[in-house]
Amino acid sequence: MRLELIKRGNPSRALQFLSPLIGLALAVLTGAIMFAILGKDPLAALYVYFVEPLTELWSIHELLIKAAPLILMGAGLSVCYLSNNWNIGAEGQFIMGALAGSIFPVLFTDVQSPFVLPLMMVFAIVGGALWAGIPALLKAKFNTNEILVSLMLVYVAELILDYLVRGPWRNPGGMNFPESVRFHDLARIPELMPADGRANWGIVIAILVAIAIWVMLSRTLKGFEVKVLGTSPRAGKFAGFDAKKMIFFSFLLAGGCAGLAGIIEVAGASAQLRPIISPGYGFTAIIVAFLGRLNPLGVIVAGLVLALTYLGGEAAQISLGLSDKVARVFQGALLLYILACDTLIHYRIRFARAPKASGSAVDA
Amino acid sequence: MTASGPEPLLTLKGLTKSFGSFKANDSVDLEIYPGEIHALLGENGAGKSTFVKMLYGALQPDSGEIVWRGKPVSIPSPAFARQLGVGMVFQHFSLFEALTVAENVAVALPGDAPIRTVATDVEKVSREYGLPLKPHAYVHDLSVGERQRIEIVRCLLGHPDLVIMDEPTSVLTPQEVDDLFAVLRKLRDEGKAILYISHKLEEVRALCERATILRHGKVVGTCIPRDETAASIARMMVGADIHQIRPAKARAKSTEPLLSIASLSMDSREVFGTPLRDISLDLFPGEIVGIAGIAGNGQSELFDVLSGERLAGRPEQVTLFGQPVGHDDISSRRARGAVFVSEERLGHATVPSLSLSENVILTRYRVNRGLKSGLFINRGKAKSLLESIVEALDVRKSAADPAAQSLSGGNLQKFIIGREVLEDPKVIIVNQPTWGVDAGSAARIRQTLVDLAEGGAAILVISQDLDELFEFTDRLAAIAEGRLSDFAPVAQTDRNAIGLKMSGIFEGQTA
Amino acid sequence: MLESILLTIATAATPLLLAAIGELVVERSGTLNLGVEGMMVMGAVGGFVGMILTGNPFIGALVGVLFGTILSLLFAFLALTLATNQYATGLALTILGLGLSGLIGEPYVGRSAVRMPVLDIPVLSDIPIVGRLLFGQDVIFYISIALVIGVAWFLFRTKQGLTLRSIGDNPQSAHALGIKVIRYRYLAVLFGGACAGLAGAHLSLVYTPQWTENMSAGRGWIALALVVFASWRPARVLAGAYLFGAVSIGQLHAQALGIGIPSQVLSALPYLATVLVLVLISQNRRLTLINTPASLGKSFVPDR
Amino acid sequence: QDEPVEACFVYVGSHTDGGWSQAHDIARLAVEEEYGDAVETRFIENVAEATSEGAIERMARSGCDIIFTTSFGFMDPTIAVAERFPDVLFEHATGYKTAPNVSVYNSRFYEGRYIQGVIAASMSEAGVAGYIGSFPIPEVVQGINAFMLGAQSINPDFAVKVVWANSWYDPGAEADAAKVLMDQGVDIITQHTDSTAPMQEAAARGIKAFGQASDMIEAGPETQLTAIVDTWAPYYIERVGAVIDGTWETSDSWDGLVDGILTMAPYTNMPEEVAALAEETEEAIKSGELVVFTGPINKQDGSVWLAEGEQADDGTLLGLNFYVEGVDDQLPQ
Ligand SMILES: Nc1ncnc2c1ncn2[C@@H]1O[C@H](COP(=O)(O)OP(=O)(O)OP(=O)(O)O)[C@@H](O)[C@H]1O
Ligand SMILES: Nc1ncnc2c1ncn2[C@@H]1O[C@H](COP(=O)(O)OP(=O)(O)OP(=O)(O)O)[C@@H](O)[C@H]1O
Ligand SMILES: [Mg+2]
Ligand SMILES: [Mg+2]
Repeated sequence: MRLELIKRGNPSRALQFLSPLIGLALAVLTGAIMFAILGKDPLAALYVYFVEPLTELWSIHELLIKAAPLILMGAGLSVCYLSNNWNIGAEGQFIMGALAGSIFPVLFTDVQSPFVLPLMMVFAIVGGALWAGIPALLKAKFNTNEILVSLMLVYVAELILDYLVRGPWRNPGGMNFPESVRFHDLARIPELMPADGRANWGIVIAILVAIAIWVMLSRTLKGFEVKVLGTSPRAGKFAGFDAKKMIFFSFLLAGGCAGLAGIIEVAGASAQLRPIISPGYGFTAIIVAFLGRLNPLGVIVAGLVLALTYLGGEAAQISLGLSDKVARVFQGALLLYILACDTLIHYRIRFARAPKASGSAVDA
Repeated sequence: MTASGPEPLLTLKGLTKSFGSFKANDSVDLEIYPGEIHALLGENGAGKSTFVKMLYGALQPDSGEIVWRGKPVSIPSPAFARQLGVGMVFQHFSLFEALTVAENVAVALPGDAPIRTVATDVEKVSREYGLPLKPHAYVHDLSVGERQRIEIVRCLLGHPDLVIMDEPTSVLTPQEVDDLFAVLRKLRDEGKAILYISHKLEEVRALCERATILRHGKVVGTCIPRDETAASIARMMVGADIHQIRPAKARAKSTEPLLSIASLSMDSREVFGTPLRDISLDLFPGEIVGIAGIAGNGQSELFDVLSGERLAGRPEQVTLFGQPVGHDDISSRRARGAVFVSEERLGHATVPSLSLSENVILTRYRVNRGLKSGLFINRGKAKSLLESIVEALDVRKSAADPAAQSLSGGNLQKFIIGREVLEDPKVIIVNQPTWGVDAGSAARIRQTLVDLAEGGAAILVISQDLDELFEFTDRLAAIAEGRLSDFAPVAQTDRNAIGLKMSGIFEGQTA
Repeated sequence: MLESILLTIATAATPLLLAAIGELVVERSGTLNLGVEGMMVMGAVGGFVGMILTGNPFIGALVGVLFGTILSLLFAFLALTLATNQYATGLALTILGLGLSGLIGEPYVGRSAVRMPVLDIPVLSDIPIVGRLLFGQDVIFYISIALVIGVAWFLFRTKQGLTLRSIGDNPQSAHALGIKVIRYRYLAVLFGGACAGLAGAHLSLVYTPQWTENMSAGRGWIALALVVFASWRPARVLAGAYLFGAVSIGQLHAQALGIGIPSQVLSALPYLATVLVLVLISQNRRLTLINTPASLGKSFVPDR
Repeated sequence: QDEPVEACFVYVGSHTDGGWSQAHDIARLAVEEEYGDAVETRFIENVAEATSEGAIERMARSGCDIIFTTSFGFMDPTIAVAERFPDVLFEHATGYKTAPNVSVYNSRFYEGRYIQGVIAASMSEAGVAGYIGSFPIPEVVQGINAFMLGAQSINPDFAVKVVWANSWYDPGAEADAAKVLMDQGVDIITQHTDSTAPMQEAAARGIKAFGQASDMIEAGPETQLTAIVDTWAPYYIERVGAVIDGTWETSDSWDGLVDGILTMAPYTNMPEEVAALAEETEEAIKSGELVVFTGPINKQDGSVWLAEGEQADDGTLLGLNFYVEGVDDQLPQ
């Protein structure tokens, strides 16, 4: 017996919607098994993981805070992956965006005006985009592997951040501890409903950006170009689309989104720069992009789901003493299931017996 | 037929193979005797390749029986087929570009003889059969003819009793075909059986003792080719008479070319491609100009530079309607009124996974005003354009707006032609217009082109199919190793002359 | 001193070399497994846990190999049998491996292990400078060198190696000739997993005999870069791994000399060097095009 | 009180990391031991500093009476959450911001470093020690300076080479750093990072080393000279006790050897007279006879920092960002 794939003439529409749901269901099932192995009641653990964080308003605010960067970066990365540009360095672009955006509140503390925040955002977008522009430039000009370059630049960005907050950007009044000054109020993203929780306008920006990218992908010629160049670069060239420009377009867009996410994170929830500003959002965003089927509307939902796994991880630690690693195993398993389920969209699966030889070969 | 005495080498009974719901072979029966060259004929998609792949173990039959030397066998893999004594030369070469000739052969041989031994064997066999090969050359540096020799030598080194050849001559010059036939006759005289697939009926008549004809996966007849005419065989294949192209009436004449290139030389963009050398060409309104050539002699490079997928060194090297366009990209050349039909249908002319209406947008967004408003695309308009294309060229499809990859080859080509000619182009560049397309659709496509020429369009047809070129072009040249021969009016040349030029011998040429 | 510097570099280079030589075979088959980091870290935890449970570092190393192989089997099933996108599958494998290893290793954090003993060949290991480098190291070091030679021999001197290269070049042709493309690719992927697992075991049994979360620390990615750097040739992987080891140890020497360059700048050097080398290598297009397995990263579904 | 007091702990690393977080967890267990049913403890580990505010808030909401946030990076999040939960008490380790319901506590690790310096200079033949730093923050700079001063009290020409691992806990990087230092000729290793890797490397080459955060004698039975052992238990027991009694008040404590918040592991693997010298030094520090940062001390560039008899104030020490004379390294400014 073995598995055989049989290509479908037309991709299955139903499965296009079902596949992420099946993947999610399988991952939850795996989670339950894992809880049982770890000696916890699976149902109780699933409740703590996936329901409890949603039962309180403040916790939903926390969910939105975590979802915002995931959605922003996931939507940007979708454009990269759709166009077959493998940017896995969103984490670095997030950091560089946060750094560029923090120039004003950190270095020019006395510039206090309502224009600071928009300026910070513009700087962050540019900072993230420029950082993403490096792998794009090297890929376009020298055909250098963008996966490796974008990843190496994550480490470099982390070190730049580390250097700045321990050195030149250290808070002068902070006893030489590694953190910047706290951002003044005009340099912070306002909270949505301060009475209920900490969520800020970042989530709104994230959703609007995701919708804008969705419109771009599904309605405009540019979006069409993204899809064409991603699936069939030769056909794209035949259509008059420029694959090199697309490398830049997708990388800069994703980098800009990541940069924006970076400044939303530091000017929102944390209000200052620290040596580490992201718990790996840039990598989780890769899962978000795929879970959302590289569709920005799907990414919004996927971002919320992945944010939930972070919160569930915290809740499960506090109330069940479950290890925080469980959340990461769950995330990895989820992505693998999603990919496996995607196969069903394009192929039917058949179990077949391997053919056997009969008749003698050496006969002549 | 053959001598009554000998046992058949191979008997096939009721061989059936489906792909999904589509029956590619439907209960096919066939007998092959030692020492005969047996032709397997049929339209494109009739199921010939599917059939022989089952004999070679590359595909598994759904039902039916294979009897080899009187014993029923099942052939699970090509390795087993080779042990049995079945060798095959593939229609689409199964070679490895990054490996040497000897390595390409060694990989298919049983056991693990050292490369040096294999290289000696290759040299020996290639000398024996007059198929010269350098064992240590890399395949990517070789011409198509040389590549085929590798396939043949590889097949022969397995000492097969049955040699299957799937369309071996479609890529060879007439001279190379003669050499191949000598080899095949020699093999036959050694007592080997040959199952020979070809669309070139004159060749079949010259070479084969018997023929079996497939249509829609079924055997529809057998014949002795020498006793038939090409037309009568064709009728058996198609099941009807092929409709003749209505020749063009009086065409517009003009002295101003719509498209021209002037002494253009250019390196290939591909590492293993062919550089173009000193190519000049003028295309006048109302005429159909043909360029013959074996694949890989610079056709795709020429197409690219004409279409603007590759830009020329200087703008004036390519002119369109009198304007220098050498530095204009493909979409601005389209906007000026030229269209391009590339050889590769899936993945070049269309995006396989996108719907047909999206594939309309692919090449028309700059030309058809309705398809685009501002940044946005108009999918409704694309769908209505699709409908008119479907109607104009009788494109058959499974759904209202299916993915391009789900169409059959011929229907996809009709869609592509329909898409390009929708807005009455004035310059048309076509590469392999009817490659792999059945006779009926091919006739329809050629007719469409003839009608456009009549309306004053200038048409350039690049093709490997000499029959096609002689059927409907006005002037003809050949391309060989990136050089273009002089053009000759079709009436004043013949296959032999063009064949010579295809092999790079431009005798008496002035350029 | 020169001798011990060379030894330090050799220790830093060995896990990179192992993971890279395994991935080289995988990529030669036309498969791109970006999950090296995940397999490596699983190998590290497997090696350590195996050692703690049995008290024997050699059994530990075998467990590490097993862990890496199991994870690569998961990749093979998805990317080869189910023809999933190889890029995304490899990334998922890395994420899963990092999480799973953390979970498995949790009870073992901070415990010290028995370091794998060195094989001290008497007399020879006393040769100045290169003596201990060549004749006084742990078993895994010798395995890594043997693997480079073995892989080079396999790829360019054996029929199976030729077959593997042909698959990487053109799986369609290989399939038409009756080569079991998927089976070969499975074996290549499993070999890559085993090598990555052994590389991980080296980290937790030789490099620093203990277990910490994420202890592969990006080495899996460096290994992937080394394969590109080596343009898919085994001997160049060896050179690349030792070069990289030299850069990463060299930056620490620069720090210890107190030259006053911020440590972050020095720490970034290995990554910047990687980018630079990738650029220089990819500039030579003919070289890369000829050596790059043409089907790298593309899914292959045989028709039957 | 009927309800047990809930004492909660937020760790930046794993509770079994063998270093910083584990030292806190050992103290947590000591609290449980001490008060039995009167307390209940819970912890959350591997909390990223970047997103710690949510985790701390979740703790605060889950019914904790007192929360120990045990990493410097939790400082501002702790303050922010404390503002929203005035009824919950917070204890933040190594920071400097307090509030009515937030105390800070820290340990004068540098006192132990001084003793290490004394031992190192007495033991080293090369006259050079290797120092593996985590990050150039004041706490680590204090340690390097104290080590230097201790060494200079024995051998005025003693030298220290510093390599930064850029991590608190990265065995690979720490091991590499140790090897490189030994390759450059140091014959004593000390570390301000938390893994046992440097100890293992020193053991492998047969030189001596100092442990950090906990007693690392297991990793180097013939290698460890002594270790600075973080001993949070007395402080935690006292503070939780205060919550039980209802006497908790905000405080800002920076305790030293004398308070038992750090202890020295047994002085092993050294000649008796060196051990005796170390004991003597320890006693002198405890008795207040010896204050580590007492002049005359020059800065690295030779300029005077503390004049004869002058003592550094805690404010300067908490923000220390320069070396004393003799350290062979440059601090990023
Ligand atoms: N793997 C496959 N899956 C689905 N359909 C297939 C597959 N292979 C072949 N077919 C279909 O089976 C039919 C027979 O194909 P086959 O290649 O045998 O035709 P052929 O007679 O060799 O045609 P040609 O003259 O063009 O070579 C075609 O319609 C083809 O599209
Ligand atoms: N690889 C494939 N996978 C699935 N279906 C296929 C494949 N190839 C062909 N088909 C299906 O088989 C049918 C026949 O296709 P094919 O291209 O062989 O037609 P054909 O008989 O050659 O017709 P035409 O002469 O127009 O090329 C098509 O409807 C197509 O949907
Ligand atoms: Mg067809
Ligand atoms: Mg065929």
